[in-house]
Amino acid sequence: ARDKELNILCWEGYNSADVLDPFRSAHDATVKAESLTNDPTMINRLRAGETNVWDLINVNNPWARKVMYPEGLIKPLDRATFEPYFDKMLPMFKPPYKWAMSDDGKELLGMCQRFGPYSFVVNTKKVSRKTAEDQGWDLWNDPANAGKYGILESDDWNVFDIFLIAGINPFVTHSDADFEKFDTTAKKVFKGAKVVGDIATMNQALISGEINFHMTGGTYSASPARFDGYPEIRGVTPLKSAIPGKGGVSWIEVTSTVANPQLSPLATQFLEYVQDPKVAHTVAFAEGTFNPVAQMANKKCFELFTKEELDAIQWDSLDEEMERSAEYDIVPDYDRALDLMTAAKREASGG
Amino acid sequence: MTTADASEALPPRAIARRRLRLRAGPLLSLPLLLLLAVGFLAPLLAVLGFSFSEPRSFALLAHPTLENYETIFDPANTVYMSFLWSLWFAFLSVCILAVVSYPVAYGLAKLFGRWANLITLLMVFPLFISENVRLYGWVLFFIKNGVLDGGLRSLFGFGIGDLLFTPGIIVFGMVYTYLPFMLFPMTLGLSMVPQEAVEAAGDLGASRLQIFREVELPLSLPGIIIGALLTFVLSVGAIAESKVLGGQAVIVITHDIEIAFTYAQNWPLGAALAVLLMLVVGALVLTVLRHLDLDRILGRR
Amino acid sequence: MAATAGSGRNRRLVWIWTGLIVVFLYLPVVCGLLASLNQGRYFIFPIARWSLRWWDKTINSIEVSILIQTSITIALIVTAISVVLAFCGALAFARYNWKGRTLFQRIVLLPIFFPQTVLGLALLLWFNMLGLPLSWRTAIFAHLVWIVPIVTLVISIQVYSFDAALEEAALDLGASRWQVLKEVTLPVLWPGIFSGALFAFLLSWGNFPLSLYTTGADTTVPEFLYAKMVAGYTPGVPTLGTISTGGAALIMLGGYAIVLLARRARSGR
Amino acid sequence: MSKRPSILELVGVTKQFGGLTAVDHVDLKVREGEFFTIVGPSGSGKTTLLRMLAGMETPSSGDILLRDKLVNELPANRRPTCMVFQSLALFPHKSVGENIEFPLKMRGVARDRRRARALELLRLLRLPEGYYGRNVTQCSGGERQRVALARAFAYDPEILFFDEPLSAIDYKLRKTLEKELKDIHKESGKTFMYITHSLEEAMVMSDRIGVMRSGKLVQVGTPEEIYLHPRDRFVSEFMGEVNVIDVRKGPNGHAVGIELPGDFALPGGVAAFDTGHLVVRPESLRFLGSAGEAENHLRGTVYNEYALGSRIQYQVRVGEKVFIVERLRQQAYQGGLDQEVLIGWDAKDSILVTD
Amino acid sequence: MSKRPSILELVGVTKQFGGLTAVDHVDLKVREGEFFTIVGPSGSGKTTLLRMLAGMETPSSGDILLRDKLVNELPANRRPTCMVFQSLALFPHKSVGENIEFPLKMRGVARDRRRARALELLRLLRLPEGYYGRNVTQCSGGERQRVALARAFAYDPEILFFDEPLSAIDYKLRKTLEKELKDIHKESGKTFMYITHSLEEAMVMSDRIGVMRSGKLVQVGTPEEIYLHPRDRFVSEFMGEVNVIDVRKGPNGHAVGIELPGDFALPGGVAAFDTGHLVVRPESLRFLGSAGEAENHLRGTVYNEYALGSRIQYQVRVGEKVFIVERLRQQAYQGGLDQEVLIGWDAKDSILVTD
Ligand SMILES: Nc1ncnc2c1ncn2[C@@H]1O[C@H](COP(=O)(O)OP(=O)(O)OP(=O)(O)O)[C@@H](O)[C@H]1O
Ligand SMILES: Nc1ncnc2c1ncn2[C@@H]1O[C@H](COP(=O)(O)OP(=O)(O)OP(=O)(O)O)[C@@H](O)[C@H]1O
Ligand SMILES: NCCCCNCCCN
Ligand SMILES: [Mg+2]
Ligand SMILES: [Mg+2]
Repeated sequence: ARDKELNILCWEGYNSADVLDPFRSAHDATVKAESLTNDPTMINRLRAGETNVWDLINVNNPWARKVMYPEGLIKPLDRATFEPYFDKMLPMFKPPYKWAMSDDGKELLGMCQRFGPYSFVVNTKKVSRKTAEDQGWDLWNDPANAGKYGILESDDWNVFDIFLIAGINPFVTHSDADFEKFDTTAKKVFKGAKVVGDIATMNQALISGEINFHMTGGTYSASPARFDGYPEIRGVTPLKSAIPGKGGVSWIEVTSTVANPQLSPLATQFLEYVQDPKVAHTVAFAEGTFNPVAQMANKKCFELFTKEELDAIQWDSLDEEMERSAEYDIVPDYDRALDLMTAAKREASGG
Repeated sequence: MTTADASEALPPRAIARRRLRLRAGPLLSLPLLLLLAVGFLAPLLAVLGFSFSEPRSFALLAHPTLENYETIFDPANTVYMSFLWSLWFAFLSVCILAVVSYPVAYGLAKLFGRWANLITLLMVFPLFISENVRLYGWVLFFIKNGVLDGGLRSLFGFGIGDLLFTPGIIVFGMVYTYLPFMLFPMTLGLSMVPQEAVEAAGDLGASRLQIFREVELPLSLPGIIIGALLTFVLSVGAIAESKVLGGQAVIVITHDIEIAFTYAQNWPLGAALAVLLMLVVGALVLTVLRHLDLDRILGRR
Repeated sequence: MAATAGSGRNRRLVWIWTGLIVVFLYLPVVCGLLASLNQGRYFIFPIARWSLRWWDKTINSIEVSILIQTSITIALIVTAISVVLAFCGALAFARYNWKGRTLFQRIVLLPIFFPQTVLGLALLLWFNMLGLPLSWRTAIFAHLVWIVPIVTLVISIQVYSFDAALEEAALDLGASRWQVLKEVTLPVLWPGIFSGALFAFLLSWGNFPLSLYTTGADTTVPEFLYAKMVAGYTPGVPTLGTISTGGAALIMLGGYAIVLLARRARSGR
Repeated sequence: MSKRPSILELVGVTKQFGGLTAVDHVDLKVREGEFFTIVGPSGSGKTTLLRMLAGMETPSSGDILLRDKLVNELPANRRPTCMVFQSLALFPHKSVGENIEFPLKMRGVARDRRRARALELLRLLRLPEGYYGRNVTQCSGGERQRVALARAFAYDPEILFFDEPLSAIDYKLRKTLEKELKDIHKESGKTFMYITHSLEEAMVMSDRIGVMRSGKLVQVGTPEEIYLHPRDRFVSEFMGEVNVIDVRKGPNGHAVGIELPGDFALPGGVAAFDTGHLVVRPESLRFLGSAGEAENHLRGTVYNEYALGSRIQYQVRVGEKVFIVERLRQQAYQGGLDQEVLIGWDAKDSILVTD
Repeated sequence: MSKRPSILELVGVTKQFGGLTAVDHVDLKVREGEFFTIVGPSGSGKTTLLRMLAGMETPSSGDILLRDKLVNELPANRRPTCMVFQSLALFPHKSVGENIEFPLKMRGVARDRRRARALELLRLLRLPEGYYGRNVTQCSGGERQRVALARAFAYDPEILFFDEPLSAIDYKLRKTLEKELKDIHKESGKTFMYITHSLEEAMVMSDRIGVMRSGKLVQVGTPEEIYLHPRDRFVSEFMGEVNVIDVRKGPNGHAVGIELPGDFALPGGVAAFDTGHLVVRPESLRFLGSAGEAENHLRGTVYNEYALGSRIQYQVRVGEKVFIVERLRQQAYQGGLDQEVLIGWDAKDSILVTD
């Protein structure tokens, strides 16, 4: 009954007309896509019973493997059909790719496409790339910078970043002393923030000069500004941080089929559709944000990127930045940290 | 229908008529009441139920608990600040709105004559764009190198200081968004002031100010109260102003509720916060409405 | 007025103040329009390069046409149902004297006085409890909860000025109940019903907080705009915003013109 | 008034609203072709009575018979009666013609025939044919009045009810319309039942008048009967300005004033009484040269004088009471104000009522 | 009426609203302590005139002098005048006491003294002291009327204006209030200016009456003067029911009917005229046994008869015209309806007007 409809719950990108319209025409299908801006919210909706609404869910790397599959919210993919695509991706996605597989390594849980580093963004006219990379998270510990930076509101990502500013590795279990440090750091960081807001607000503020840099962000958030003619806006991955051997954090999106009792046959077709070099390029440059995609390993795909586009996604430093980044993961004591952070934000109120 | 057997003695037409006349009011109210029972009361009860469920659970009342409320009332929890900010903003907005709207309402009710309709219409249009988009328009206006700053810069060579991302701009945004909700009830209230009472007061020696204080203000009070109530409640429930214009300089209570329902993955806590907000708003609304004669306010033309 | 000195000046001040308020209400709308005509994605004023590309893109997008379709479908159905429910409700509200009327009036007002965000969330929880799949249908229901009371109020104002003797007279002159409704009650209350319908349409069309939680996989224009704003802002946002304001304005002005023409036609006979 | 058969009969008709008895055991026969007027103070139940007769209200008890057929439960749209409301209740969204044709349209009469009849009625009611298409809101008060009548006639009822149809209209126009209504009644031969507050209106138009008080029909009779023989003080006071002297039974068939000193000769045919009210109409009082010039007299001072067109009214203070004396202009009092005078009347010109 | 000095003087007072001249060059002197009434049809400018005098409207041209001081521009709150509106304009949110005290409060009078004065005024206007704290919405029409008066008196104006203050009140209460108002005028000695639609009201209360028509003050005089010597047809018709015969100049000082055949003797002192209207009041007409019994006569049929309490009115059809004849009950016409009669009048009882 659902072979002419497809519902996608995703991050900004897949819901753009450029990606969906050709698929709609080709399959004469009703495709609905809703974009949200954080992973837990999407997953909550499945938990709340919307598994009978959605066919595909697109979230960041740890959730499929660590949460959704164990909770029975998603279904595995047919390995024979989909694993071959991983072979054609950039080397880091070599199958069996960890984040696409179940914990026991038996099931393929999703397909990968977009990825990128996501630490902070500076206006290099105000703070040079070198200073930013060297000073790293300490930029926020310098009292002279109070009032000159923004915070991109980005739920759990703000939590990692505050841990990093506090000099603590986010992805381990924390002691009370860690939390004390986290708490004072969160208060300081929010007190000194000029603005907390979304990507458009951050870029607008960077461009107009309200702020010099902002916490949380990377290719994903800086690329539209860069592409719009502001190359001085740049995502930066610090040289070092409290995470051993890494300076920042990166993300990889995984798209999975929902455990929908009446899953649309179009779901898997869509997953294949976006592997097409042209479509992959469109996904990378969907209106809104611009990102590298795993399919760039394919020459046919790569050739579709213009120089401006490559500049926008900081292709020049992508490899080294990914190298320096720890992969996004779920913070074990996230709830406690989030509560502290929310309280800190509130305390900074009235700024 | 159920009494058909008992009334067999009367001609059926007469029965139908009598029933219709006796029950026209309750009968006609039924569909609406049904809608509100299913669409308003029941969801509120659902929220109430969730507020007593285990934190971070997604099942309703599997293990009833007061834990969510305990968390909120824990002295270490600072969520009370969000409540206070919201109430304070709402209070400020209402006061500013009352002052800002009064002259316009006065004009609409008493001065503009046949222009009043057109002006009202003009003021209604912007209401129909979702408020986020309109508020973003203000960001474009106030931001550095935006319409105001950039405009001044190009004309006079100097710009303006920081306006965005402050508590003040949040109140500004609320005043902007909710202006019509104060204005229209207030206009209704002012048009209830008989012109003759105003003239009589002047004739009896009252100065302009005395006329305002002794006659216009008290007689238009019902409309002003409705406007104040409406804008207060809307401002308490507002979220976009603090997010879009305020740059989250302040966290308001609805933002806390939203956080709980979204990335904090804690519906029961969010529900408990929502219940507390409902209590504040509901108590206020019911108390005030009890003292208003709606027939008089709405019926007066 | 004339009772006090300087009234001419006061009158002028009121006009000026009102003018400023109108400008105030439109200023952000104009800023949005400017942004939609900006070649670049980010806004720097004065605008260096103007362009219609965002308009072009928006108008030619299937996505946008689906959004508009969804929004219009919801708004039209909400309007139709609202008017019927609110018409009955308004009669109970203002026309008949019955025991529970005062209570009824307060109950009707409650949803209007309620933060919509909370109401939207509450409805989401409720639909989930009922196991109802979310879609534009559930959104219609959610809109109705908030809009029917408002439309009831709008129509009530007309009903208050309705002379009940008209119905009695019609009945007395041999009309059946149905004829009374068709020949007298409906036509006399028509202006109120019409403005109620207009309100219903526009309030549904512009609604965000209720749609956000209740549309499921369907997306309305305001939801789309919001999603675009928080991630992936392009001047397409103010473009679509401007288009939807323009549409609302056209509907309102059209409605206003129809009312005026109808009135003129009737009195000019 | 000839004794024509009764078209409408009320037997013990009563209407209660909750605890309130708005109409209280009313018995009445209305004759075919009669112009019957109901008067009474505000809230006395006039409207409620008419609404029951028209079928807009059902009696709580008692029977309403229309040509001997019980119609208590018959709905308004199936009775051969029609009401003209105080507000006229013209349909504001319909033209004059559409208003008049309304009852015909309800009955399914074809457009052409409706139109013909409407034009006929316009002529009957002396409205120009051009009014056919005009909006009722553009008509003057008097014109609207006539449209309402035409509409009622189009229904062709056997009985027409009027609930204060003229009270909202100004004095001059009202005078004209009263007379027109009377003419129409005469010409159409229909039965009219009419409510009014105004004594003069009732006197001018009615064959018979019924006076209501607190839901009861306290007196029914021709205008003459009610004017000359009011049943009680209430009725007498209701029928125009009167002077009332509280009296108790005195010696040799006379009455003795209670608040006023004096001993008054009574009209003939007075039944036994202990205390009562002696009612003297202003026009029955006259100024006396000496006490002997009238059977009864009082001494007072002229306190005020008002010219009322052809008549002149005087206020004469007798003790604490003020009496009203009305004279024709030609018979005006010649003395000054604040001067002592004798006023008097003949016993036959007074009425003794005991209630 | 003694010639007291004038308190208010209007010289060429004119008010224009856009193109419309609502009040047109009115000249008038109102005397100290006078009861001056303005009558005139709806829209003739009565209210506008009063509003200019009270200071709620400014004249477009002309001067208003108050005790010889120009006050054209003086705002209402600084004039020693006060208006009682048709709607009374009581403050619904204030108690009876607060309403009465309002002007004193505005003037900063202390609470105790205000209260004392309010109670005094309640007594003066025969309202119980207990009404002090009562809400005005709980008062009856008559009581509200008195509260409005008390409030105006509290202001202690030199001139009181009334804009149809009684027209919303029912007939009986109105009669009572008319007389009370007249008494209060007498006792207070203040100057009253009063607007009414009602001839009878004007006749009962006024020292002088001014008749307005289309913004102009067409005649000013005592009630007697205006009743007996109307300046034109308009005024005559306005002052009660009249019979009007259109005539043109005939031979030997007589007039010849235009629509009616006949030759009529005219009253003395008639100036030269070509055509005019002969006005005969209903009470001046009488039934004749033979044509010789009156100087003028007409032949017609009695068409209708109405008893109006003490008087009886007859409609007599003469040709196409209907004449009204009014007789006292004692002088009633004895014949039947639809019978031919002679009616007539003496020349001195008629008025010839040329406008
Ligand atoms: N529907 C009703 N419900 C309750 N009481 C009513 C109703 N209709 C009339 N009454 C009451 O019945 C009484 C008689 O009312 P009715 O309208 O018949 O008086 P009326 O003689 O017509 O008065 P008026 O001259 O003021 O029109 C009044 O006390 C009135 O308040
Ligand atoms: N504020 C105004 N603007 C325009 N025209 C006005 C205004 N006030 C009065 N008029 C017009 O001036 C004329 C005189 O009006 P006014 O109210 O003085 O008449 P009136 O004699 O008091 O009539 P009524 O007896 O009906 O009260 C009318 O034609 C009226 O329409
Ligand atoms: N607000 C979300 C921050 C996380 C950044 N990741 C964006 C990648 C899209 N999946
Ligand atoms: Mg009545
Ligand atoms: Mg007037």
